[in-house]
Amino acid sequence: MNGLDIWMRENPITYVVLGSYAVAFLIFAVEIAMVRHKRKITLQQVRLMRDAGDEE
Amino acid sequence: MSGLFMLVIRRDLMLAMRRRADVLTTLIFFVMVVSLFPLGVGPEMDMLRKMAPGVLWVAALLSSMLSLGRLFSADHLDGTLEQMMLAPQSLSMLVLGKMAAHWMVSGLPLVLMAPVLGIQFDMSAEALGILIVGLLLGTPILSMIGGIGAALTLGLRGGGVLLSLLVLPLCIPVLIFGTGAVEAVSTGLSVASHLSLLGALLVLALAFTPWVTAQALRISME
Amino acid sequence: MSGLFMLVIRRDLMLAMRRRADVLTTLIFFVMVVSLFPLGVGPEMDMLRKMAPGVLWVAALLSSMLSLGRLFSADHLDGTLEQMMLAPQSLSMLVLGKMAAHWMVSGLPLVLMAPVLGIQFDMSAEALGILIVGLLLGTPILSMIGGIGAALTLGLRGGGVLLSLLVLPLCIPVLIFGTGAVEAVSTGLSVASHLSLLGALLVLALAFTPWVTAQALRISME
Amino acid sequence: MAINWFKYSAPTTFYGLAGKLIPWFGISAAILFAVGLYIGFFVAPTDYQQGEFYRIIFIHVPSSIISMFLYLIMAGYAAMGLIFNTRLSSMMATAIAPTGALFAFISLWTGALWGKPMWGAWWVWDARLTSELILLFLYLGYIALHASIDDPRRADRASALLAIVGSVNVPIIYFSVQWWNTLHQGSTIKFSGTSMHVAMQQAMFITLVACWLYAIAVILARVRSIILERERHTKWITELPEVKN
Amino acid sequence: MLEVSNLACSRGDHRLFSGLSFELHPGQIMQVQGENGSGKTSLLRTLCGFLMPDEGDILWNGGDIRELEEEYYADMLYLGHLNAIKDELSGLENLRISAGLSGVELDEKEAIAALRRMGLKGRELLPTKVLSQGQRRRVALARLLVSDAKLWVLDEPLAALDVGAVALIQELIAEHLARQGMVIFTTHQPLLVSGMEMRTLTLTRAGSGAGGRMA
Amino acid sequence: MLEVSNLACSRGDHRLFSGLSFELHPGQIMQVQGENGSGKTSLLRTLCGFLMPDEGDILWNGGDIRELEEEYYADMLYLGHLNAIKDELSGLENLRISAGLSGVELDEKEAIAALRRMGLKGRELLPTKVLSQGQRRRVALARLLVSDAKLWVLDEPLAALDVGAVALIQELIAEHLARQGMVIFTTHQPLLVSGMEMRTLTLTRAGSGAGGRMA
Ligand code: HEM
Ligand SMILES: Nc1ncnc2c1ncn2[C@@H]1O[C@H](COP(=O)(O)OP(=O)(O)OP(=O)(O)O)[C@@H](O)[C@H]1O
Ligand SMILES: Nc1ncnc2c1ncn2[C@@H]1O[C@H](COP(=O)(O)OP(=O)(O)OP(=O)(O)O)[C@@H](O)[C@H]1O
Ligand SMILES: [Mg+2]
Ligand SMILES: [Mg+2]
Repeated sequence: MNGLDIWMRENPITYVVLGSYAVAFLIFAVEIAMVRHKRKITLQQVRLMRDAGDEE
Repeated sequence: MSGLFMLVIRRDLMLAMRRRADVLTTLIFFVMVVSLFPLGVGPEMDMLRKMAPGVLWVAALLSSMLSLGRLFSADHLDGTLEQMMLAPQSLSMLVLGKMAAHWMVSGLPLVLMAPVLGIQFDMSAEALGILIVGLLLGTPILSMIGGIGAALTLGLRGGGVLLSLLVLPLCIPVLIFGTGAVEAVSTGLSVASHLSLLGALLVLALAFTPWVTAQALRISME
Repeated sequence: MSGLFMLVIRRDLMLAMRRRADVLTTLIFFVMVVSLFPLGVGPEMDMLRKMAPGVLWVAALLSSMLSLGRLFSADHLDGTLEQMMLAPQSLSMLVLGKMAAHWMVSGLPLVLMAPVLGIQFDMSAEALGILIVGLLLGTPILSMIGGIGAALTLGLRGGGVLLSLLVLPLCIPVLIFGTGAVEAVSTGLSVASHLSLLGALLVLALAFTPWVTAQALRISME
Repeated sequence: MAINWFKYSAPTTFYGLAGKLIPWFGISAAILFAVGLYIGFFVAPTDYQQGEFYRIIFIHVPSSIISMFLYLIMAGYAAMGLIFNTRLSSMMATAIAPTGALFAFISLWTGALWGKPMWGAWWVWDARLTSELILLFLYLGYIALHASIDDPRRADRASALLAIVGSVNVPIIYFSVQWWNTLHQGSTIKFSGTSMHVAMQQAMFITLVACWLYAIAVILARVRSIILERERHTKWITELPEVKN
Repeated sequence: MLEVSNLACSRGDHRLFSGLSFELHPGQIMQVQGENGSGKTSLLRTLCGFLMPDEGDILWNGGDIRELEEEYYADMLYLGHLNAIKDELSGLENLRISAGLSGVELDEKEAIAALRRMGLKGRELLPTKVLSQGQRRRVALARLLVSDAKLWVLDEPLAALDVGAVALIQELIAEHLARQGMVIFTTHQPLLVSGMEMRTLTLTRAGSGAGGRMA
Repeated sequence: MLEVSNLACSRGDHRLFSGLSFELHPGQIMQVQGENGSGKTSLLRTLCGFLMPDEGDILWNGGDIRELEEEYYADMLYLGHLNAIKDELSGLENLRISAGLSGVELDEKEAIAALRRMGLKGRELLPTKVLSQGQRRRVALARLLVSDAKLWVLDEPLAALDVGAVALIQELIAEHLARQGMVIFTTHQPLLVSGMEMRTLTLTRAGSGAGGRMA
């Protein structure tokens, strides 16, 4: 833990950018990816349902 | 033999995974219980650091108790337990499978989560390491002892009271050795002796609890 | 109206008496959680005295959570809940009855047990008195808020843990005011304001939770 | 027929409208982020007390504020869904929850990161921190309950009830926690935001708006998927261009 | 009088029935027929107000049951697939409590008499968990003897009962009808009520076109 | 071959039956009859080894079932009042697991075929909690199709089933007997197995003198 402390004091900007902003934007990116994935899956399902419905 | 063991594990994990949220829920619950203590006790770090191992262990015990209550009772109510007893294989093996599945769902995630929570309590890295090893040895024991309790409380008639009184205190040694090991770090006492006692308990539990639980189930079913 | 209330209380108490093990399990759990801390933290009386209210309150909260799972689920499984919803009287009243019975079975024994445990922590007589008053006001709130959670999680897998996940955050103010009152004794601050806040919460809970729980039950039954 | 039209109109028009709006919100969020962070990192001066560490504020404060407001908005939508039985409101509530939880998490994470250099600890049991943590639990409870119920109509109504109860409780929690903490001891190191530089204020305001726009874009995108999923049996869904091909 | 008009109900993706209409007047009895899974239980539960219908109205003496609520519940009695009895309590306690819930105060003597008439002599004080399946059903059915509800909604009342008990239930239903009561029930076993015209409502399987047909 | 000699069983203070003896040979079927509470379920559960008889022996191929244990259980299949299916799992998963427990590995295709034969087409993948009472019973009964047990012990297999399903069960039993299987069952509804001599064992009500009578 001590090593981290020293490193942090020497490179505050790196610490801030990597620790907060990189993580925050990573989270945003993951959320966007999840939303897009969900849309893809849902569209697939809807098409599947429609095709199944047509057969009946 | 081991086929049945795997089948039961697979079945119970499937039941748990049916709601993927389930596993997460246990975890969040653990986090929440741990966070309650500072709220009750107050924010002084010194005191919190001292309480940490006890708090984490109690929270682990609690999450395993809350999820164990229904280990057999759900199967009992819908008749699956009867069918399990009619399986042409050893009941102990089957019981062991159920316990293992329970541990994977409710014990293992806690062990992995514990260090993060330890940081909230400002625990040292060494103490965290010991905590994890202790939990790895101890949580399976909790699942197994809890299994006996769950089996005994199935068909409670008068006698059951006495039995559940016996089971809960059985968990106390686990808690004491588990917390003791972590405290030994800070007081400089021997950690190894605590951990090896936990290990011995684990071996004992593995050897006896499945059989005892199977007997308890047979009694409860009559 | 109040006939139904009494009927439900009588019924639930009767059932609890038939399964005495359940009541005892809650109580033993409470005692165990509380007694674990002196074992974990070590014998320094100063620190123990400071921790005492927090530990007792958290333990009370957790043990009431332990028994909440069964509040409605047993009645749900055997169809009694359906019949209760068809009773030609207000469902809120009936729910209030069940909450009251739950408190008598799982809250009241804790309140009575608390002073004995408080002595283990070297609490002063005055602090013990405040603790008991606080618990008397607070534990019914826990049962009532818990009722909402129990109704919402009816028939869901992972019941017990999910239930606590929903309910624990909502119970935090009770915990804070309850422990605050006891700590105010030692710091010489106003005890009355904490207790009157607890009282206000109790009145609020009495006014709203039965109705909310009744709505939750109707949703869950669909 | 008239009833049918009324019943389906809301999600139908909303679906198209949201689809058109999302890119605008998304692009302006990206631009504002860029501008805000530029000002924050290159224009705003170094704080004489905290050095460079204070620059975490441009993500920390917006996410804290948004996580709190989103809970209220979510509860509002949920209540509307429960009382007026409008399906779109329930879907909005469901769509908001994950974003709210993520912002609460970002707030906790960035706060912890800030705390290490400032207080020397990742975490202290300060009132504001604690209530933010509880807020995260409330979000997670809502999400977990919604996910555990199979029937979406039932899930909507049950979790709406929870959200409402939670929103009544949030102020109580907030004050109780504050009181709990201040009674104990002189509050731990607190940041005094009085002497904030203009550039800092500007940067924070711009990133706040950017975060709002981002949140709206993501929520709208999510609600579109939810509409598709829930309404998949209706005719208008099967006639959508993206479904047809 | 119970009026159902244009009722439609679906579970999950399946439309169980739609456009269902019927009236039930005092003294009338109606059997709901259909294969397994055709929606009989769902219909009865909709009549109880547990399930929200997709469309249509259910009126009791002219008022919507969702608005009448307790007034309606005072007039009706529902027995479902589940017995709604507590394993740990005796038949006597169970009967008194369930009667109490529906607003009928019962003293011990009356309760015992009812249980005896249901053929549970000597078993009144045993915890119901030791009783046989049929005996537990009889404890649940004993409510029919002590209720003053006008409308009985019975979901497979004959399940697990032996021939003697089936005859007894037939008798009880006949008495109830003679008192101008109303009965809706389902069963897969034949149930004959003497001297009464039995109306039947047949639900056809969801796959083969949803709908109900009155006979 | 199942041999029961001089069996006696009592629950609580009640002697349910005593001096009960019978033999069941391959290809034979026996119905246990009696009023509610006469001890049919208790007899079947004693044959499964759940209950300890007061007196008498139960022999399977000459060995005591309490000593044979797993060997005996590999040869028999019991279906009780309870369905032994998990609400959260689909019919498919339930069937594969319950077959697995009794030692039969089943692939997905076989399981679906069995469920379809039980009339559950289109419901194979729904969680069983949304199924109707009869459909859940059918999921439980699907085990009969995939089991290779010689002795079937069925406690009211027809409960909650509609006419079509009852006919199917009759067919299954007939096939099983033709394969030299054995069946013991109880029911309150008539069950006719074509081309087989049905033996009946009547248990008389405890009150009126305990005992069993073979016909
Ligand atoms: C895990 C730790 C933290 C959490 C959960 C947290 C949470 C919050 C929340 C919820 C707010 C919004 C409060 C409001 O609008 O009233 C906030 C604002 C703020 N936080 Fe933090 N915080 C944390 C750590 C820190 C640290 C370490 C600092 C700096 C030393 C800090 C500085 C600020 C400032 C300057 C504001 C805005 C000022 C204001 O609105 O009053 N926070 N934080
Ligand atoms: N979520 C769902 N998705 C698809 N189908 C569903 C769902 N929920 C219920 N069902 C179907 O709805 C029907 C419910 O039928 P119900 O219980 O009313 O039948 P029933 O006529 O009472 O049958 P039984 O004679 O077996 O008691 C079943 O066919 C079931 O499969
Ligand atoms: N502890 C006890 N004390 C007295 N009687 C008991 C006790 N336990 C069980 N019994 C009686 O034993 C009998 C059990 O019967 P069992 O369940 O075998 O009946 P069954 O023939 O299967 O009836 P059904 O047709 O209703 O299923 C019941 O009459 C029950 O009342
Ligand atoms: Mg039905
Ligand atoms: Mg029986």
